[in-house]
Amino acid sequence: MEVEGGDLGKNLGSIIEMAAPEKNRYYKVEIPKLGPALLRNLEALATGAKYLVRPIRITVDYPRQVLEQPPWYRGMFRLLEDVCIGCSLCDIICPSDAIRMVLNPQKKKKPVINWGRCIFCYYCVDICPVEAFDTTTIHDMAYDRYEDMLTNIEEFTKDPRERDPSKGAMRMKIRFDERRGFIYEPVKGR
Amino acid sequence: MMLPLVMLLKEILGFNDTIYRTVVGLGYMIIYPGLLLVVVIAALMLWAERKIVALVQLRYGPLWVSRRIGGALQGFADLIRFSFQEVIIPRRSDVIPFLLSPGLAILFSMLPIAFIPISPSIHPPLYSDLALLVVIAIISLAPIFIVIMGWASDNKFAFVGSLREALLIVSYEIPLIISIISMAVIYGSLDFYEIVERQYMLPGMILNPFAFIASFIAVLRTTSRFPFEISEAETEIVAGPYTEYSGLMFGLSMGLAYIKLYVYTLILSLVFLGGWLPLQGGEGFLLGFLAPSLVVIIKLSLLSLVAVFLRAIYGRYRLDQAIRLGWIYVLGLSIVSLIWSLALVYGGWVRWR
Amino acid sequence: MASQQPQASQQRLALGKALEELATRLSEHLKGVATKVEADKRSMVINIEVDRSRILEAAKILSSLGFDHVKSLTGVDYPDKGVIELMVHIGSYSRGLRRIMAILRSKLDRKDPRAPTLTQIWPSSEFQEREAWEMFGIVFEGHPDLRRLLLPEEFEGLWPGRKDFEIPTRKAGEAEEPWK
Amino acid sequence: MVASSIAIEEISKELIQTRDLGVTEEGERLVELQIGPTHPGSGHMRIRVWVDGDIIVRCDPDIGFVFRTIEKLSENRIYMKTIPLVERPSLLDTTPMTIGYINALEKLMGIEPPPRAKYLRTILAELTRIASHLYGIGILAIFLGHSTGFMWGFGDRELFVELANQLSGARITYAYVVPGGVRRDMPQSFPDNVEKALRYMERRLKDWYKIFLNNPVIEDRLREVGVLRKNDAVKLGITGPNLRASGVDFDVRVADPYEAYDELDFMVPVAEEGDAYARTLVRFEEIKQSINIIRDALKKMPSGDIIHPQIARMFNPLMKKIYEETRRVKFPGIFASLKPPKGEATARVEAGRGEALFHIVSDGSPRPYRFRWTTPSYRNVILFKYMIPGHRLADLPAIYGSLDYFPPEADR
Repeated sequence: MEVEGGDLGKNLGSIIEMAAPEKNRYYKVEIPKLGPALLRNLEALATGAKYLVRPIRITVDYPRQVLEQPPWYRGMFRLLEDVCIGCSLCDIICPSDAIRMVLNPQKKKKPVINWGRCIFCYYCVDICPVEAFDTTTIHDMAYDRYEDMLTNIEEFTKDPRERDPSKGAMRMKIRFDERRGFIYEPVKGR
Repeated sequence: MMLPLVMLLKEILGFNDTIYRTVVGLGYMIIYPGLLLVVVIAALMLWAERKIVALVQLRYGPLWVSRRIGGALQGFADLIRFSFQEVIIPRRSDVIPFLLSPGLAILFSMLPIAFIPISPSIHPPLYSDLALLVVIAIISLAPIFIVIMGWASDNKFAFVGSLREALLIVSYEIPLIISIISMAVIYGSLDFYEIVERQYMLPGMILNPFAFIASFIAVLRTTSRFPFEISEAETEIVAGPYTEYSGLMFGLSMGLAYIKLYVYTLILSLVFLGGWLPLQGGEGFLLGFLAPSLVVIIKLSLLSLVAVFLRAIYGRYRLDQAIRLGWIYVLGLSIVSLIWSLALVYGGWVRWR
Repeated sequence: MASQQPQASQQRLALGKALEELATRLSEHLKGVATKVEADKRSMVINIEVDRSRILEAAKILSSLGFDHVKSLTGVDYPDKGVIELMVHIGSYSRGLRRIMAILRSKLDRKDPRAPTLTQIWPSSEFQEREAWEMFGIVFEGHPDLRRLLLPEEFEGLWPGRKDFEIPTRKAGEAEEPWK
Repeated sequence: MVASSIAIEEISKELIQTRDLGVTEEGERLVELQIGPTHPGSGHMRIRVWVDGDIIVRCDPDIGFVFRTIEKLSENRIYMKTIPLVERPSLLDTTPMTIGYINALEKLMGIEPPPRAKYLRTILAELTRIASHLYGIGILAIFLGHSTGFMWGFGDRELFVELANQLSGARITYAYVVPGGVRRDMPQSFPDNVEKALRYMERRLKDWYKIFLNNPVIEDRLREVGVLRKNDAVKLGITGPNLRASGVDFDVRVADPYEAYDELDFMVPVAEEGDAYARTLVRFEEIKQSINIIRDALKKMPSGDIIHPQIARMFNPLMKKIYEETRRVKFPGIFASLKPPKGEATARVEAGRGEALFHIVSDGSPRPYRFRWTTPSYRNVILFKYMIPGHRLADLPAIYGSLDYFPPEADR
């Protein structure tokens, strides 16, 4: 590349270049010589018609069908109060200040969560030294009021699976496929 | 259904011919193939467009309203929703033209139906042997109200959109008219009945393919189908002339394109696709009117489906590119079609008497 | 993989050496202009400290040496020292030189931070100077269009980038009142 | 375009005084259009344009509508908390951003992740790069009214989002990279699924070319629109695919290799033309190259730890058990109070849209003293001012889309 005062620039750069030459990994993309416009119009039309005849479908018929997430999917979780040692590490590391420590009737520190703030990064779950959080893959929860998203210890220890909004829906599993991208298959035994 | 009733009334009450023609004419305009059919076809076409495009685009398309039949009632649901939404009139708008122009645009794009026959037996209310010219003349008036819409809204985006519309009208109406006229040259008539009759061997699109392509492209532009959806380009000028419209008014102005699509494809299917041919028409209401008109409607629906399918293929042209395309290629094509027609006629390949 | 690991570390050593050589060469070029030129091998950058009055001169020299664009231009507030440090990350798109970056630093008076604009030398700094102005109040003399960039028009108050613009922070880890 | 901007500046001075529908001395009627912030084609920003007829004579990007004060916020939070924070603005290519931040942090702390962690980071970064490019192309397509390109972009992106979900447990905001390694090892079925998704993408790219890139309408809209010459691109400090489409061969992955890029087999596309078409083409080519990188990385993937042994040593027995059984990294308590030694560190990465620079000033406390972050969109926003004047109004979305500009990323 041409640089103003090129010689000096090249000199300076060559010091680095000699020590550790940069790999030549660049290639030039030629803008393709495109054929006649009429032909390309027909090609585009044919491509569209191909998908009209043999459609691929990426979307799932939500909320009738719901995707089954992998077990490590970061969904809602609950507190196992007996396991918790009240170290408040989860409170310290929570990036969105969604967790707050409160005292339970035994005057022990326990975390409570504000689901309205939670970003599901699972830092709290991962930093907990005793695995005091029970995790699920539920994420599509809805609340009527903001106050419902603020939990107390009792609510935080309740299993979110109990009020899973996608209970009646058909559970679908993703299978990757070369031609169709995804194939959704119903999960059996649910 | 209507026809026997009218006949019966005529017999019993002794209606004179004027009243009979008035009643049939009103039925023709309001029920079939007029307003009611237009609304039904427009709503179904809206659904078909979304469904076709969704198939190409890896998704389901409308499904929530009437799931059993694939969401086909979606268009009607939209229509109902639009009619119950609040209509907001901007304070700085020019109220009377703002409110009147969508209705007038629809009126002028529907009026040609009064001249267009869709069956060999029942004449349209306003029968004329110069119908083709009249129809083209009337429907060319509709875009003027789109320009008025943009001007009356007092919105910069609406203004830009209506200017675009005005520029595009000029550059695509002329090729449309020339290519339709070139068909009239071939048929030697401006009367729709004669036009259809003279396609008994070859439909017009084979007699003069240039005229068909030119007029189809011009129709795509006039009904703002892709790739000519320029005057209401959403990502550039919000909704063009319709930016300030809401509720039913917005529904009307958006439905306008589909109504125009219906009328134009009706004209094209008569002029290029042979109308109700191969049915010749026969006795009675069923054979004489309903069956031939259904043939016409199937033909025009096929044309409309091709037009709406293009949404899945194309983006939109830039204004200057579309104008250049119009003035060079489409106009060129239509002139070629006129020369082709003249050559056919004076070369003696087509002869009607 | 095993053979690549020592090779990589060898390359890193060589690069570090080259960086130091480059730093000495740069200090020769910037003699009398820069007060300090030192190589930071960890981040592969060369720190260049200049006096406020020599910024433009240093920038001209650096630009003539092949550093052709500004990657970042900002301030760092040191209220206890009473300075705002202007920190300009400059880089190059030319081969070799692009492996490293240079950081042009200059200490500005916190009470009245003024610096010459770099837009004439590096047009790429135009929007970044606007941001540095609205955040730290650094006035870039000669900037063609020194307006707010990110902050809303009606924003009032201190320069939000500085340390004395405090935002409330919550003390985590203590037991608090429950929400309900 | 840059050369002509001086004349435009002169016109604009008149404009500032007369404001709206003003009559300049030349007697031209200029209309000011405010594209945004509530406009279907603006994104979270306002673009003020002055048009003379259909030609834009001046353009002023007004950004900051989604300004999140990330730099200021991070000064008041511990180091770990900033990782999810840097993901938020550039929501489409989150991993390169976290890699950049973590690299700067690791330089401060003087640790280096084990090779397997580096490869995993690289794979996730490339997955997000493909997803980000598909998003960008999709947005360009809808700006041009090509709704199929839009839906295809988002539809095909879903595969890579799902792959990332299988790797990290979240669809977009992975927070997958932590100091010293990554948070979880890849599942058993992952390489197989990746291979299938990549083959699918390669098949689909052929159709993409037919329906989008070779489409005459799209070609007309993009060819010779928004031409950025090589020396202008360098002068304005443009970065990423936009720079490479203007003929400058610069990619941080090659120029200053980080993570595993040095050992992998890939090429970087460079085009000469510098117009919107070249920029789009370069993005398509980069998707192909990212496919190569992911394949190569999965092939060369070394075995071993995914977290630095120094951090693994701090695990308590339960954590160690979880790590060995499920290959999930638990955070030792030290993560809640990371105190890197005093000093400064700079890191840069090639994110989907270009070079991102991270600079951390540490004073030895658990919070960064100053965190400076420039994103590619932030550096590219200057193009709105200098490139758009002289074009037609309808070219504005075409140029906007071809730049793959993402307002939240620019605002940070």
